[in-house]
Amino acid sequence: MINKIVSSPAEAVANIFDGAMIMIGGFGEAGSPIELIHALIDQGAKNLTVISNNTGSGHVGIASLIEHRRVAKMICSFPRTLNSTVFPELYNKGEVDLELVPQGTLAERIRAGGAGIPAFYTPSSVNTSLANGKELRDFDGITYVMEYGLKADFSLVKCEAADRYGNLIYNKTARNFGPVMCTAADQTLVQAKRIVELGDIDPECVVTPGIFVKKVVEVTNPSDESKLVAEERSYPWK
Amino acid sequence: MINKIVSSPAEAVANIFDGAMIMIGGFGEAGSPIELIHALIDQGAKNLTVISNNTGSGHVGIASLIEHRRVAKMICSFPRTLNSTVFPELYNKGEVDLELVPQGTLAERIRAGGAGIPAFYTPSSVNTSLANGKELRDFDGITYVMEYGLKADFSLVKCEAADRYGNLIYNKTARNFGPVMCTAADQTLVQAKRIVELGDIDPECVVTPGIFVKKVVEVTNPSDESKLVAEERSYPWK
Amino acid sequence: MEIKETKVGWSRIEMAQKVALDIPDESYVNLGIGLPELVADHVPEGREVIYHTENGLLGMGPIPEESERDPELINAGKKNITAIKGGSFFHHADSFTMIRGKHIDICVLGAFQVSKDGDIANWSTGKPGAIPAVGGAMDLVAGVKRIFVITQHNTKDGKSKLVNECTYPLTGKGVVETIYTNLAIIDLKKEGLVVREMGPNVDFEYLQEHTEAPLIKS
Amino acid sequence: MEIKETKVGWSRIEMAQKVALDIPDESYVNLGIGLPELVADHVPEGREVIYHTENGLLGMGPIPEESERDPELINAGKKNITAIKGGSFFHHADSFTMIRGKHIDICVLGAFQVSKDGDIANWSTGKPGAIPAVGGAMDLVAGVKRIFVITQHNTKDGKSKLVNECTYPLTGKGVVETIYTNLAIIDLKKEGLVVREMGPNVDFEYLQEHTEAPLIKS
Repeated sequence: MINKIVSSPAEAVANIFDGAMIMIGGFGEAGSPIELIHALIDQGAKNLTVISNNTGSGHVGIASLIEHRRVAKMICSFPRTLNSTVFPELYNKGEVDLELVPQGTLAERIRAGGAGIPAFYTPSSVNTSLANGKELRDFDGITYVMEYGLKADFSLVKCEAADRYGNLIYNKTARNFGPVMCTAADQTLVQAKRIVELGDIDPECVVTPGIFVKKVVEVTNPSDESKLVAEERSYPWK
Repeated sequence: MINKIVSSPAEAVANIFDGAMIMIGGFGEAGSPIELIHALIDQGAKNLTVISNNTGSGHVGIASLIEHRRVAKMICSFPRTLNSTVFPELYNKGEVDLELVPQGTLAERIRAGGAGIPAFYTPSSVNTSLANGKELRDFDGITYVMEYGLKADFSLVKCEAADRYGNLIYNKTARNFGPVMCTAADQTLVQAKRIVELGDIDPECVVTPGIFVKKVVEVTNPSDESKLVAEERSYPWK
Repeated sequence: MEIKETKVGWSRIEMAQKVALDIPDESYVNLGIGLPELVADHVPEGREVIYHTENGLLGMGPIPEESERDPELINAGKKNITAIKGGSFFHHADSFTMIRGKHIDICVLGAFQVSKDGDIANWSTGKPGAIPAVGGAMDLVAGVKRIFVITQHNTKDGKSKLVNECTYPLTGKGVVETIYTNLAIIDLKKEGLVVREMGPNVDFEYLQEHTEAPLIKS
Repeated sequence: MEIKETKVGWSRIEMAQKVALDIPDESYVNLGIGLPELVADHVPEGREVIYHTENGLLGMGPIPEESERDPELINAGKKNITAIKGGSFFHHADSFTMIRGKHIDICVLGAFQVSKDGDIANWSTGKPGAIPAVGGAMDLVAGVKRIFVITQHNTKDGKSKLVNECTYPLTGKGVVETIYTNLAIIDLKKEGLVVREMGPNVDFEYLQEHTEAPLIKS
């Protein structure tokens, strides 16, 4: 029987290994799987490459993962956000690497990775420093840059509801990178606000079909990252 | 005010010009916008290049469009289906061209066209005759073939429900090529079984956001193609 | 010739049963048109297998009652189907993301020919005048993790379908893992074509006689 | 220097109004973070404009009441927003399909510099020690049909933002259509930088004095 539900965030992230490539969903706090990230901090895997749009805020979530020196390299589009001090400090000290990718190219590289497309051409970043050293090519008189598909060992994603097959729906703009990240990892690990029965999600409205999901854990009341940051909380909780 | 609703299939297809590149949704009869195709036959545009998975059945829909010598070239993955005699006959007489594309490559080329991706690499068709003359390239020791994005002047698509913004939902496997074709044409022309009020379609369940749609016409009781074929009907109706 | 008097090899149903036995619990499976479609009926009790149809459904269920047919709910063979509870609909590009992105575990296909190196020809006989039609076959063999072929061992005029080199246009190269015929189950391994199991009243000598490519006893 | 006594040029609100006037009815528009966000409040009555936010919403509505804030409904600037009736949510790859695929009609962006050839620099000052962060800016300038820039005409230390050649790292080349500053509206045409309109108490001479790139009277 197919049952992707596991009982704790710790169980969900148990297999993550040192040196793993990990995609983490979210755009700012919307969609950030903060309980899975905290479980990963507890779990201890290090030397990670993290693909995520941002680098987290305050001292929780991705920012805490970075602060605990678990991240060797970030691949993202916008590594500074409101209240993000951890990444900038470590980056300026040379303690964490950065691959900066335009946001649309990042999304498309992840989608390509999940879709079995090893590379594609895009107009984004042509004539800019982010295209330096990359292969350029003209199609119909317009110059494009070749970009590679991105794949990961694990994706950590937050969703609104999930069933035992791993079918997912999201909430509003918390959807963001989740659906493409689910497709691009060997193992997609999901925290869902609700676990529902098979059939409760309208088959016309499933956003991530279960085939892309490995494990789901219910986190009924996920942390509100901006609140934690406002309260100056740090993970692990003190 | 944004109001993409038009009053008749004839009005929807009025601007289609001779020599146009046209995408037509549908996989077999599921999702085939048969009333729009019939309106196009009445409208008279010719020398068309048609991109569609199949070549139609019997003497209605795409098959009738081909039979009326409006189609110079088909780009499709499966040009013979049950009761499809029109295309094979004209093809063997050399009266219509064919570009045969693997189904997944066809879908991805259309998606790429809509997403501003001029070309991408795929493993499909490598080492086969369909890759003949195409550019091959290795990534991580595996050989891929380069394929180009596909764009069209018009897309004809059938959906389940639409609102005045052009937001669309589909019915079951009638979704097939519709959503990607909507993105890849200068003008997407849609027949909807129901026109609904703004807000009636759950924003989490919209499959085609209105930005990809130009015109929508309500066709409450679309023809059942397989019935027409079984009854040996021909369009124009006699 | 006297061997024709007794039942030789498996029936189509038995072939489908053999394939079904090799589909593990929790697999995501795409079944080709024709003989492969029979496989779904024979998956052992207790195994939950999810069927993908490339025209946009994960969770294909059995054939519906005549009264419940929806012309907009069909499979890749354009036959009426149903959707299971927990299924999902999606568009073609997303469907082939599942295929090309190596998310589907097993694809069961028919074939005109399979070569000793795992090449498969199943989309065109290359005859002049025939309308070429490829559908999703090339995407499936390029993208699905494991490719099973189910086919009669020989053509109607007695030719071996398991050949040294395919003479028909290829669908894909070096992709077939196992071939299930009416005579045997044959795994395509590095060392060659290894006969895993033979049908009733088939022995290795008989099998090799009916097979162009060299076989290896397991 | 005596000119400082009277009001010279437009306020931020007036600048936003000027941009808004140039947004036709039925447009799909993406507004950058900061000053561009003001534009939405000033679109003339009777025009229906749909706002896209690249983090996955078409149909962005006004800022919500404090009590109705949903931390999972935000815009590209990570501010709380609402969704209009007839809006739709989608994932990032679909969102940038709208951008890269040239489906968005207009993007209004801020800028550090715009060159006379329409090059724009708005993502990095290139200063050592600054954390580079590009977000969706390069996708927007490469993909949206028309790029409007709204910005102060000069930097705080008096330098022209409308330059002969950008000295900051480029976001895109030859993409800007019109620049709306506190001093003037300037269209970037083949013949050069054509001044379409000047703000209160600004004349052509004054404007050229405050602009590095050569201007053309309209």
